[in-house]
Amino acid sequence: MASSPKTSSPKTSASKTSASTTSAPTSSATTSSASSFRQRPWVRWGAPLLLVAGLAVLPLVMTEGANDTLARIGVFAVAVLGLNVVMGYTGQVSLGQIFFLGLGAYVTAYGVQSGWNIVLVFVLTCLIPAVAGLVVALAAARLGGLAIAMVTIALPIVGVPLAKRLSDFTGGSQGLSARFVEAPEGSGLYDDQWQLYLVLVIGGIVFLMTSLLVRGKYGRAFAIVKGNENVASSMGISPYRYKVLAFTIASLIGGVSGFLYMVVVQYTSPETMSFGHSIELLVAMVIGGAGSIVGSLLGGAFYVIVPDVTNAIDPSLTALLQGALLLAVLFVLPGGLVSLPRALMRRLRRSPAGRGSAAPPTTPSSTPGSGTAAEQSETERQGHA
Amino acid sequence: MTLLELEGVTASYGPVQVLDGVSLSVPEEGAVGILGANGAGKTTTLRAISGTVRAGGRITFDGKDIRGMRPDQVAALGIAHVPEGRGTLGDLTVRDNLRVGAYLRKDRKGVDKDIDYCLDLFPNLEERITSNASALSGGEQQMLAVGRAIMSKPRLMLLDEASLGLAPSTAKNVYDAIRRLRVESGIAMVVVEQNANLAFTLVDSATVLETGRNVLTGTSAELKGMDEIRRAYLGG
Amino acid sequence: MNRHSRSRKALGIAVASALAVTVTGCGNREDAGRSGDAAEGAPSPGITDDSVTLGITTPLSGATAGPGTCTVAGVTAYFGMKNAEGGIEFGDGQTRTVEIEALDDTYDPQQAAANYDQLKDEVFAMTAGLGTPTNRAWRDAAIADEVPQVLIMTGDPLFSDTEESPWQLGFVPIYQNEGEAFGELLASSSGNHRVAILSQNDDFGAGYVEGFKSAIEGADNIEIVDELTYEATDTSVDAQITELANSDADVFFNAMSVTPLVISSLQKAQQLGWTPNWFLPSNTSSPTAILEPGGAAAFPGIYSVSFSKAPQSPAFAQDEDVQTYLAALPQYGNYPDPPAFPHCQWSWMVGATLEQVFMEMEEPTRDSFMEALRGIEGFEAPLMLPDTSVSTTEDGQPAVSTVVVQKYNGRGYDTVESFE
Amino acid sequence: MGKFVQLVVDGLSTGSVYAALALAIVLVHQATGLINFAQGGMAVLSAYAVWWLTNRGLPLVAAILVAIVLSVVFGALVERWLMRRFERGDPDTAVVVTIGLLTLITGFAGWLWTYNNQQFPSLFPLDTVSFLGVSVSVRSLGTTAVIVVAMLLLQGLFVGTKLGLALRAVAINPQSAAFCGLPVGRLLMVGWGLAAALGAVAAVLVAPQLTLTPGMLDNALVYALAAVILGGLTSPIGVVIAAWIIGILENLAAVYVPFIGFDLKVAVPFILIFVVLIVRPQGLFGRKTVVRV
Repeated sequence: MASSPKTSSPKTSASKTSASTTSAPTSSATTSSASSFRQRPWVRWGAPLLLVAGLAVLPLVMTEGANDTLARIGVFAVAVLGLNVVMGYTGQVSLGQIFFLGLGAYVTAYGVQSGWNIVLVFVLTCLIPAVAGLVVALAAARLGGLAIAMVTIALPIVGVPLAKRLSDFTGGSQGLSARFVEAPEGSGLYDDQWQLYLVLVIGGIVFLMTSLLVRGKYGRAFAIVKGNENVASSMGISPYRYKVLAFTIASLIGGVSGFLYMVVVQYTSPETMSFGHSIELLVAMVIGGAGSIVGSLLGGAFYVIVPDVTNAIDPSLTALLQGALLLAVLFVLPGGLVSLPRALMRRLRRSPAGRGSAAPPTTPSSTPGSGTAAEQSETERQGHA
Repeated sequence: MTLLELEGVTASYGPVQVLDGVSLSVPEEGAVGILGANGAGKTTTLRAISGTVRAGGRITFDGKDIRGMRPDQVAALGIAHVPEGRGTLGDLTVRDNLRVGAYLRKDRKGVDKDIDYCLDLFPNLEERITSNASALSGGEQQMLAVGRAIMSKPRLMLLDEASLGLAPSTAKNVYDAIRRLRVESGIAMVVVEQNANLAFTLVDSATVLETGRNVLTGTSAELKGMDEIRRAYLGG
Repeated sequence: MNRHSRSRKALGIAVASALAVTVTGCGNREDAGRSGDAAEGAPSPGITDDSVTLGITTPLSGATAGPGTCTVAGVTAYFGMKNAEGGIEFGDGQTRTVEIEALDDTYDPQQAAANYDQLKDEVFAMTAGLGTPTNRAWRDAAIADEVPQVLIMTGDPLFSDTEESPWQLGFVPIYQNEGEAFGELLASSSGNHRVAILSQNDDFGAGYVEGFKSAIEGADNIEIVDELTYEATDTSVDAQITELANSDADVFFNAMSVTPLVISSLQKAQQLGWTPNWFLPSNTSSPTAILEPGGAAAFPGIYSVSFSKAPQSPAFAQDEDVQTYLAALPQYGNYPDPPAFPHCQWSWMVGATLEQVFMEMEEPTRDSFMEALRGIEGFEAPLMLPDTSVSTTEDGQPAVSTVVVQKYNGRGYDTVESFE
Repeated sequence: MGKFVQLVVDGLSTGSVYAALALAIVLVHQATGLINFAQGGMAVLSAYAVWWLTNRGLPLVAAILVAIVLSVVFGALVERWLMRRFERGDPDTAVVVTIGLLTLITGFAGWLWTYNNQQFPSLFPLDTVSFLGVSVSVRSLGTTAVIVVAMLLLQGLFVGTKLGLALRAVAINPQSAAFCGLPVGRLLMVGWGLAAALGAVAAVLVAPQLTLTPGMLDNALVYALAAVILGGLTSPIGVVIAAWIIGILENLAAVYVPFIGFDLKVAVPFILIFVVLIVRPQGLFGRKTVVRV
């Protein structure tokens, strides 16, 4: 999205730092004392168990409205997670993620309306977007930087009229409804609770698998491709193949989010995949924190909660408030919401040192005024050296 | 007459203190080397001078306090920084790179003359004059970076690792040209260089930094005679 | 490293859920009760002895914010005026004021459904919202929850099918009705006509064309010579107009809902020297906002269908309804300018229709409301044109199903009986 | 044949609308290395300024001049107080900031001036000129002429002036530029200010046709981006020609390729981009950048 010289992207200096730190950019935040606490086995196993238990109980105790909101957050957190795989972790700008959500939603709606087995529907909802993503990626991954952005922009922009034209499958501009998620008889659950459980389970599995993926071998390869494609090639990692892989996985995850969309919203139309929403997903990814699993969750929460909050403040000022909020968050936390603990920690650590109004000392670039950046120029060099 | 004077200069990247009281003195038309291991603070010292790092202590140029100035203000006083990694402007042609170097000058004729001088100094650049800088080889880029610094008619040049990543013969070519430049123009220089053998072909005196402090300062002849310098930097 | 991240994930979820609970849980329900739990006969949510709250979800920002804002402004102004007069006496004898709770959905079905979820337990009924997909997104949910979704601004016939949509009713004529009315007029003409069609590529455009074609079916004096579509997101339709002008049609059926595109179509056709008789839908035929800037006087006839008076037309300058309406809109509706969209008038009429329903409603329940709503016959709402009325008794038809065909007279519209 | 030529002429005038916005995007990109999604929003704000001033009785040309000055100031302020913080960081974040700015500006315009369509006075009359059986409005001709002039000025700025060279140098490597004595901050402000002025001109040209609304340029933005990529980010002339090609091909494909039709014609610029970039990664008219390892 940035200039051609800068497309080799912000963390080109990854080749200077080690690849493994880049693959998990959320590290290094916590202090050593905290991490030793977390290394104790009962914490190590207890915390996730507690989390699972908490999530299992949550739908039962929350209000219907809260359940609905949380379920919608789950839907878009999964979509943002997919975007993160291709963009946050692999550094390929994709403006088309919403297309795969829309495609997944259509596949689900069509399958349900045709009375197919729901498991088959789910499998197709994963497969069809993944294959579509693969086909697009095989072509688009040959391009780099802005060009790939333009090709992916085309997906929602062409997708909307295409969905209207294929009205036999999509219901045209009137869309498709599919109410297929009703709480099983005898479970004693309300529909909203059942929906939330589905979102938590499916979404949880996707998050777990993705976080294993990006922390493993493939994740390191993604990070190297993101850092510097030339370096990747010289290490025997084919940038093309890994870009295609990342894009395909992102599309698959997008398809799953489309399935969840139908679980929660139960209706889809061409508007679901409009270009504006694709941009909003990008915003959510950056606001949450690019290249971060937790950031994807926070991004999904931002995507869902902010329109509700601005509606609650003044429905006629939603756009104004949303724009202002977005700018305010990024102004304070350029690394996204996920960097909040780090920013707080830094503030705490800094204040007793009494360095007062000094600029954030993250980089040596914080000279006031013209503000040049040593690190940025390193990026430049490696892009051209 | 001292042109550049550093006294007790400090600097830090975040919580990491990189410079812990560095001093340096460069006479008019003199050339001073900075030696030291990786992370000793050599590059940071240059950055402190050119205003790209917030620094403490005292930095004066021509008797004027320049600490805290912006890089472009420092440049306007006549200090040209040739950064580590060259920092050429990849999407601009060689000629445009040189013209950017002369941004602050108003004398068009003088600029044209100095472009010719650079091409004379670095004949390799002449045939690449309309190529984009990004298409040059590493050595050519280094020559271009020096040439761009020449174009601003500086009184002091900060050279950071000019031999880095270059083949030995290319590095020697570059240093030969810089030495000729020094002789012909009288530009004072601060030279940061891993390859101390190369550095000593250019500088009159040098200082050795360790974890952000001067540990040793002397003339080239004195330093070359010391055992520890030989062992650490001269491969002997 | 893994451990850190995992526990941070836990933190993330906890924060997200906490946020969610604070945001949505600050409603009125302490327990985890669900809609539809209410006992038989008890008052429905959103209504007390002295007030009733109505919900609207409609686009208030984004590309359709223009008409969307109007759908809120009209009904808000109407009830604002009534509240200032002391409120409305309901059929159960209580006098209540009417509050409007409107939320922005930016024409996003997902957000519309979320807005509905948020409103359904606070409001008595949902009304007046604009858009086919945004209303369809929560239609099933509204049926399941037994929440009225009535007098909404879409010409989608689904909402007027009582069997399919027991808790729904559209307000504006279904698109087919409007196209049909003009088709009938044309078919009854004595001359032969060649028709060119340009329609929006969605249910709006398709509905108009469908109605028009059904009316001219079998009429051998009418021939459709060319038919094209455009996208609502297009910046220009010059190419379509150029191609249609080539067909030399003498009648142009233009089912278009985007204001600037209508204006530029009128201009482009003139440039090309193509001046057919021109049909426009009810929502893009404003004399001041569209026809004057488009230079419509150059055409032999601009036809449109309507059921409401055009407030800015000089013909209605002295009209009492119009004066009341134009005064109330800025005072109670927070709408400073004279609106360029007819949705403001329509929304005003929705207010008047709801008032009729409230006066007939015998119990403060949604059931009673729906019963009263389905019993309105021949109600002449303010701003309605002669020969049109609100009737809710005919299945398959929205609240307003009668339209009159009008012809532009250079300043406003005159009702016409035949095509000349 | 007459229809074909008319479609080409129609495509040219539609393409000019895209070109107007695309030029401003190229200017900011050349001067800061960023794609500014808010360019259209800022331009709409300028158009509202003109509209507001003419409603207060100022002649159109005077209002435009005042608005251009205001736009320069606004653009410079946006750079100094908003974008400055993000220019050195992750470019994705900077782009998202411009998206936030677009949302904010659109919401602000909607709040202040409502979402009503406002009629906007035109610099050129709507008279029709006919030649060889093709008709075109004076307004389209005027718009195209102004864009050609703007394009030539911009090309001249970047290729022939010291300021243009300095702007490009700052975009490529701000630190090196500063080492050469370039006042980086001020040059970035100048770049944003100039782009905003160009955006104001663009908005004034297209507002009479699109009618003034807060989201007036939203639909044109995608086409403008397509033109920017297709033409090559470095060449104003290339970008304008690309915009015209897009406008023309779109029309021809819609009419003569039945499978595409008017609903899928929006795919044309993207297919074109794809084909062109496979062959020429630097765009139709962009300079080739060789990256060495």
